[in-house]
Amino acid sequence: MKKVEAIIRKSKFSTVKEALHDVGVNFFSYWDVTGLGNEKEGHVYRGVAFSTSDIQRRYLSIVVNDDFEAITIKAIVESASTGDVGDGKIFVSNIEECYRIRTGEKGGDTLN
Amino acid sequence: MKKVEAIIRKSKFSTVKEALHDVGVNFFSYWDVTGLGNEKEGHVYRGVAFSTSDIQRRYLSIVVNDDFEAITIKAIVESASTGDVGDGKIFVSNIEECYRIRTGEKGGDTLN
Amino acid sequence: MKKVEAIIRKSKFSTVKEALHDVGVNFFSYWDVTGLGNEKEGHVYRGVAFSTSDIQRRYLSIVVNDDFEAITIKAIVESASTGDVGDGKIFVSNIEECYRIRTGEKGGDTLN
Amino acid sequence: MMICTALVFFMHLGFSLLEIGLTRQKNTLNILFKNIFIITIGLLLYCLVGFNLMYPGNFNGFFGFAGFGLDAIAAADLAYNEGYTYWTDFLFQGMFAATAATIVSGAVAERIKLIPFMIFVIIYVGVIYPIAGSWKWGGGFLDQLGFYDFAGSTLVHSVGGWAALVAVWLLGSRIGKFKDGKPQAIPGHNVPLATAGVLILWLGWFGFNGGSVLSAEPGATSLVLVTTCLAAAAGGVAAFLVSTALYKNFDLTMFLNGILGGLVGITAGADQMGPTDAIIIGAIAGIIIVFAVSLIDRLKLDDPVGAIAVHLVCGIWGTLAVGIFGAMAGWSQFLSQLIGVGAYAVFCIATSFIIFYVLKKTVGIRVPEREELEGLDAHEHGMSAYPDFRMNEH
Amino acid sequence: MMICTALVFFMHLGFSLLEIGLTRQKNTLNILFKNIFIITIGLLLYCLVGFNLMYPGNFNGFFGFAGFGLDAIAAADLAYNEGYTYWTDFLFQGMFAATAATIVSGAVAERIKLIPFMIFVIIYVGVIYPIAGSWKWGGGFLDQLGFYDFAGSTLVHSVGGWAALVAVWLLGSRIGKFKDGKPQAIPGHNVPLATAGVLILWLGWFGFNGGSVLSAEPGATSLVLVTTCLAAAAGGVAAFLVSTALYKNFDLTMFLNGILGGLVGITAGADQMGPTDAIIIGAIAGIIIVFAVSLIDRLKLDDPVGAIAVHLVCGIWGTLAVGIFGAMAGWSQFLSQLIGVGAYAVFCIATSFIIFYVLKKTVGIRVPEREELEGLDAHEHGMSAYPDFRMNEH
Amino acid sequence: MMICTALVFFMHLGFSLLEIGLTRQKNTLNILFKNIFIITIGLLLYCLVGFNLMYPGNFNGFFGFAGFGLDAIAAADLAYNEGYTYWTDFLFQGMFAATAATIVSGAVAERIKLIPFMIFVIIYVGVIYPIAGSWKWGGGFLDQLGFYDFAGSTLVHSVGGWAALVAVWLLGSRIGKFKDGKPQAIPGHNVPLATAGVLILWLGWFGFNGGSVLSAEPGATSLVLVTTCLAAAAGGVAAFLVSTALYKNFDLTMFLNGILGGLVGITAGADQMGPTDAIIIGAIAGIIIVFAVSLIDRLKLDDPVGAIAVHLVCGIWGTLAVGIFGAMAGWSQFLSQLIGVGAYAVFCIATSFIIFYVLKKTVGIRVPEREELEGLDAHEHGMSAYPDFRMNEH
Ligand SMILES: Nc1ncnc2c1ncn2[C@@H]1O[C@H](COP(=O)(O)OP(=O)(O)O)[C@@H](O)[C@H]1O
Ligand SMILES: Nc1ncnc2c1ncn2[C@@H]1O[C@H](COP(=O)(O)OP(=O)(O)O)[C@@H](O)[C@H]1O
Ligand SMILES: Nc1ncnc2c1ncn2[C@@H]1O[C@H](COP(=O)(O)OP(=O)(O)O)[C@@H](O)[C@H]1O
Repeated sequence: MKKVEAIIRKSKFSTVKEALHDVGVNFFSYWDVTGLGNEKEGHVYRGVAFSTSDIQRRYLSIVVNDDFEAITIKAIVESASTGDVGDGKIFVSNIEECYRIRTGEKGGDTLN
Repeated sequence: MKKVEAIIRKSKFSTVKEALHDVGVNFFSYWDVTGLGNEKEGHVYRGVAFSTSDIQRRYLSIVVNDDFEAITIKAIVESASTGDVGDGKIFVSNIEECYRIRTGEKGGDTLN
Repeated sequence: MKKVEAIIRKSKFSTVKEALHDVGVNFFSYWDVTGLGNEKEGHVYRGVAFSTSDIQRRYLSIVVNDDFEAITIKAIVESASTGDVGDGKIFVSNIEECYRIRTGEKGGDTLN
Repeated sequence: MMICTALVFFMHLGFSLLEIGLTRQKNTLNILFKNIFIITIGLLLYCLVGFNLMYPGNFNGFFGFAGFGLDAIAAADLAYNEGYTYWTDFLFQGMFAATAATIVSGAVAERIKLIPFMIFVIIYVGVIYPIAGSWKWGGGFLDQLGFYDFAGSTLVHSVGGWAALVAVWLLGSRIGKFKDGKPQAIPGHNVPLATAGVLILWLGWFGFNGGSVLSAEPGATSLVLVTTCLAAAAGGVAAFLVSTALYKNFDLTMFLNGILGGLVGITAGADQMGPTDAIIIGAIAGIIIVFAVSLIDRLKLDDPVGAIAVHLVCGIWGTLAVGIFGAMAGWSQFLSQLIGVGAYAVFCIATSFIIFYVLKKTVGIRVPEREELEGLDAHEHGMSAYPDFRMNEH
Repeated sequence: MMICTALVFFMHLGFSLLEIGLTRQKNTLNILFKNIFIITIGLLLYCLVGFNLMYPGNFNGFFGFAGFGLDAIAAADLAYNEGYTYWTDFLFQGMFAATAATIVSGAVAERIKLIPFMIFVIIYVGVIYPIAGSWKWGGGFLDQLGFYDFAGSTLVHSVGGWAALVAVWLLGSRIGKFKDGKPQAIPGHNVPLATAGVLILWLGWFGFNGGSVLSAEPGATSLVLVTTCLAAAAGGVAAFLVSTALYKNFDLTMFLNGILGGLVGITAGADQMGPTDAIIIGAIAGIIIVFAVSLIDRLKLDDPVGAIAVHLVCGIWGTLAVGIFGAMAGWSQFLSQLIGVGAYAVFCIATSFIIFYVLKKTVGIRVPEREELEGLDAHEHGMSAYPDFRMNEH
Repeated sequence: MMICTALVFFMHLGFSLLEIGLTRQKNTLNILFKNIFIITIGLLLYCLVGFNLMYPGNFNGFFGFAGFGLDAIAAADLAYNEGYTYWTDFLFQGMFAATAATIVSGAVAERIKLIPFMIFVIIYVGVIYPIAGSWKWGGGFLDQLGFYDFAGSTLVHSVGGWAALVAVWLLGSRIGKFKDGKPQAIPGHNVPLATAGVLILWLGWFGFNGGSVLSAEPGATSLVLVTTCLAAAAGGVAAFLVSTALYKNFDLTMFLNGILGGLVGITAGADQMGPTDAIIIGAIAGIIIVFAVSLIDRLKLDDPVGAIAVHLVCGIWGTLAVGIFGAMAGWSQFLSQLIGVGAYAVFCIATSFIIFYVLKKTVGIRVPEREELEGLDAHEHGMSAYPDFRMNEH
């Protein structure tokens, strides 16, 4: 099994969610993080101009069976990309085992 | 070392915490995430009925030495399960190295 | 590629950020977590004294190329340490692949 | 009177809290900015032109003006000698004036462009509202016709409500509000503040209705306060019972809207009703609210805070109720009320349509999609309302 | 008087903010819903039966009723000619009535079932409170006995406080409040709102005590305001000093409770005290609060907002203080006060015990465990008070 | 008057919300604690010594005292027979007194030690403010000189503002406010509460300026309310226009500060101005605010809530404006105003410097670095203002 972690723009979340749904990936967890990257945002507050690269992003953690890896990545890249700097990243790592808490069973079948 | 990541119901957190404590796992980090899964929640807001599968969950990240892996998983499964859909998942992955920031030392002894 | 995950004190964040910047690590994501560890905090609320080991921490997730691993860890350990219990931990794990969403390209070059 | 003015002023805080409470966190600053703009510019405009448009003295009954621009102020400067009523009156009415625009602000929240909205406010508060007001309170043709509106169910609430309806229709719904033609829930981000807003509004109504007695005669004023409070209570309880029966859950926002509906409903006839009448009027307003909110959804109109249901629908109900209940009840009065409602409908729909349509075709009235998704606060204000809090955005 | 009524009305916002501020985020909507229900139904009930139960005219001193149900209103309709006092009086008293139930609402927060609580409110506000009130303010037997309670230390605050005590005891403590017999801290989720609530309550007390002079005589009224404010200030400072000395930290919630304790304490004798007396009474109330809060914890009673300490304990203290300080001080007065306190204790404990006990044995008064853990908002209301915010639940 | 007192009291809520709204979440409890302390101790001190220092009766014009400590109260006890004005007056003035300290509280927020700040408050509110006040309102030398300050542009706002300036300077800036000499933005954590605070303050100004007429004469009072509201509106709009023009974004906090600037600016001459004057004075105050905020940043002074710009700079402007606009305008009056401003500057700077300097050298006035970084709430109060919310700390 693989863990696909994607860091995306918050405004792209519902598009990505639908794209994942369309390819059959309905199970994942997400939360909000702050990201440092190439993108900068300029602001003015009470006359002080400042630019920050600490931008709010959404972090998706999706554990999939190996044969879903490519499909999932493709769906995210296509739906989350705007072409502007700051679209985010995807990281893939290995998951050794997984369990469904409700039943206690383990293995790839528990992923949905 | 292994990283045991558990996604559980928020209402089960204190039970799980105690169960982990009982088996000697006192060191971990947790945060709240939103999970998409089989469980659905129905709501009505201003006359509009809607059902959502975006449910708040608690995410536990526990790094343990290899011999603690099974114990930890067993404690979580037993304490976090209600038998209803939505009890959550556990994912196990490999950790290559770990450090204690305070001292800079590394290795499995730094896990507590 | 490696994923370096560091759990640090919130009050040390800006120091760590600068230290990482100085060694050329400008790309990462962070969020806040609650940590259970050796450190305890004592409080009094409406006459009830209590001590909690649930302390707010900042979680940094930094994916770096292999040759940056040691540099990154060194920078964090040096900048995040106060010498008191509760300075936090660093965990290192393996990342198999990474993608830049904007362009769809993959590999270690996408990390910045 | 002066205290009533202060209370009416305080209603702006009530509106602001209600509106931000029932919308999403990412547009909070924008809504507050609009409302603060309305209060301040509203007062200045009312000083500059509004007051003399609304109370023109002798006029043809449709449109009159006692002097323009700064000259009006100069004129006023003389008139100030007439005594305190002039001053207090101006301020009290000036606080009312802005209210009509605030109603619109809530309905168009989360997607309207700031500058076009400001232009609308300037025209509507500066010109349209005072002209509309002069028809009745300025002694215009509707006043002569026998139309009655004690404290503004029509003159304030419907005038705002019609413009809100037109604006919502021209503007379109928020992204995500309708999916495959079915309305979706977009919950408000801070219900405690919305609740505080409603209680502050109720408090303000003590001044709004109490002050509209335009005398400190304690008998009349205290009767008005009693009818006002009973109608509010009845409206809330009715809305709570109906919405709980229909939807099988205890929806606090409906309860709150019911209270407001009761308040708006009693406003036209607060001094003409006994307590029993007030309770009936309020309760019917509360029931209307629940159905109106879901009707508006079904019409694919997107009104995040329920402004149209509360201010327009209950405003009409309250105006008509003057012909049905209380001291003035009677067929001919009902007809006068109907004519009044109709006259305001035509005038307000027409003028607000022209304003918004011209704005839409020229500068555009809707923010770009990305701005709407990421929030107006980030784009138009470059700030967040709650920068220290971690959000769950949707 | 009318302004005072408005201020007393505004106290409901103060109570609501205080109660949600000192409890957890997951039960916020539920608390607000209860309080909005109390205000609206309280007014309607008081109109329907309460007012005629409380001021029955000639009666035996224990229980009297000037007419039932809608007949009472019809009767009232006639009486309305008597002049403004009738109206204002009704509204002012009606606003008081609901307060007693709000006190209970805070103490039972985070675990009581909504519908049984509503039933309790209807009975307590509709029947029990007015009967209790008639004993003194309606000219009943305690009034003839010489018992004195200026603005309700006993008649409002203790009446609510006793019911709160009974309810808390029958209901049991929140899950997690006591661990191995030791009290645990469950911090409130929004201290700024709680602070705003206390300042709004203090403001409301200007109306509560000021209006209870029942005349606009400026000398007496202004004295009452001075004693009220000084007692509040002294209560706050005393509670702050004592709690800082005991617990070695600056606990804002104790400071706030101390202010409320001072206010409740002075309420019974606000018009009988000089400034020095007021400061002493307030300061003692502040000290009492700190010990009462920890005593209640030690008795394994779980009162999330400190309602029992503030309203019951300080209410009793304030009532007795009328016999110790100020113009009426004296042994016989102290005895009258003691009898009054006792009479209300017996009556309120008995009636509220019967109501809650019957509810407990029939429909049940406590929510299921899972509902309590996940929050009443999610289960009874299907919503969250702050859906855009990411939470740290416990 | 009594209502005005209630409104002035309510300003403390406005200040508290504004101050916490514009600072970071981690210091919220600390700010609230300070402000609650100021209100309560301020009242007690004013009762104990302040009132008799400020209105000493016959005195040399610089310093007089009608009796010390508890004796003063005993004296007062007698004087209370003089009639209601004594009481109301005391309370109204007592509410003012605390305001001066609240201004300082905002400016020093997020880094001052609690106990030294409390000591400062006791001395400043208890002794310095009343002495300063006696110079004008107590009939002292500045009053005889013809200096005019209607409701405290100088006597309240500048007195607080000078102390804020001195405190900010001695205290140094918050960690992270200046980086390589350039000011950084540290956004406030709850702009909705800050907005509510400003509207509550505006409401309070109805009482502050309205009550300062010190008579219920409706003509004068209503004129004062009109000038007050117009100045506020003009100040807000001016600040909004200027800041939008300069910084190309719609900064709500500048809009809010502009409103406050307008209010402070009109305070000195609210009863001397016509509406046109009021609008001009307010607008200039609004413009000043924008530049003052950025000037203070450039001077490396760190004033998180803009207290110095609002209260000191606009306070001076308002005082001088009495000599430029309105009924008293004239060169000699302008000179008197200038002398008044100067006298207060010298006295307040000197006294607050001495207090803060002594505190700095003895107990220290600044919290340790780690406490500042982790928040004063966690360290001094052992609590969090919003424990259920997940934070984004910076
Ligand atoms: N090496 C990394 N480790 C962890 N997160 C990263 C890393 N690089 C980028 N990110 C996340 O991805 C987001 C987008 O990256 P950015 O460099 O701005 O865009 P782009 O990939 O389009 O150049 C960042 O805000 C950060 O959250
Ligand atoms: N493949 C996955 N990757 C990441 N998180 C998952 C995955 N599957 C489930 N989850 C998390 O587990 C939670 C519970 O899953 P759900 O399918 O509702 O329950 P059950 O396991 O009882 O069928 C989800 O809300 C989600 O947060
Ligand atoms: N085994 C673990 N798994 C995950 N997080 C951990 C683990 N051990 C410690 N942590 C995190 O590190 C933080 C600091 O650890 P603590 O034991 O208090 O300090 P120290 O490392 O100085 O002894 C904890 O609050 C927790 O967030």
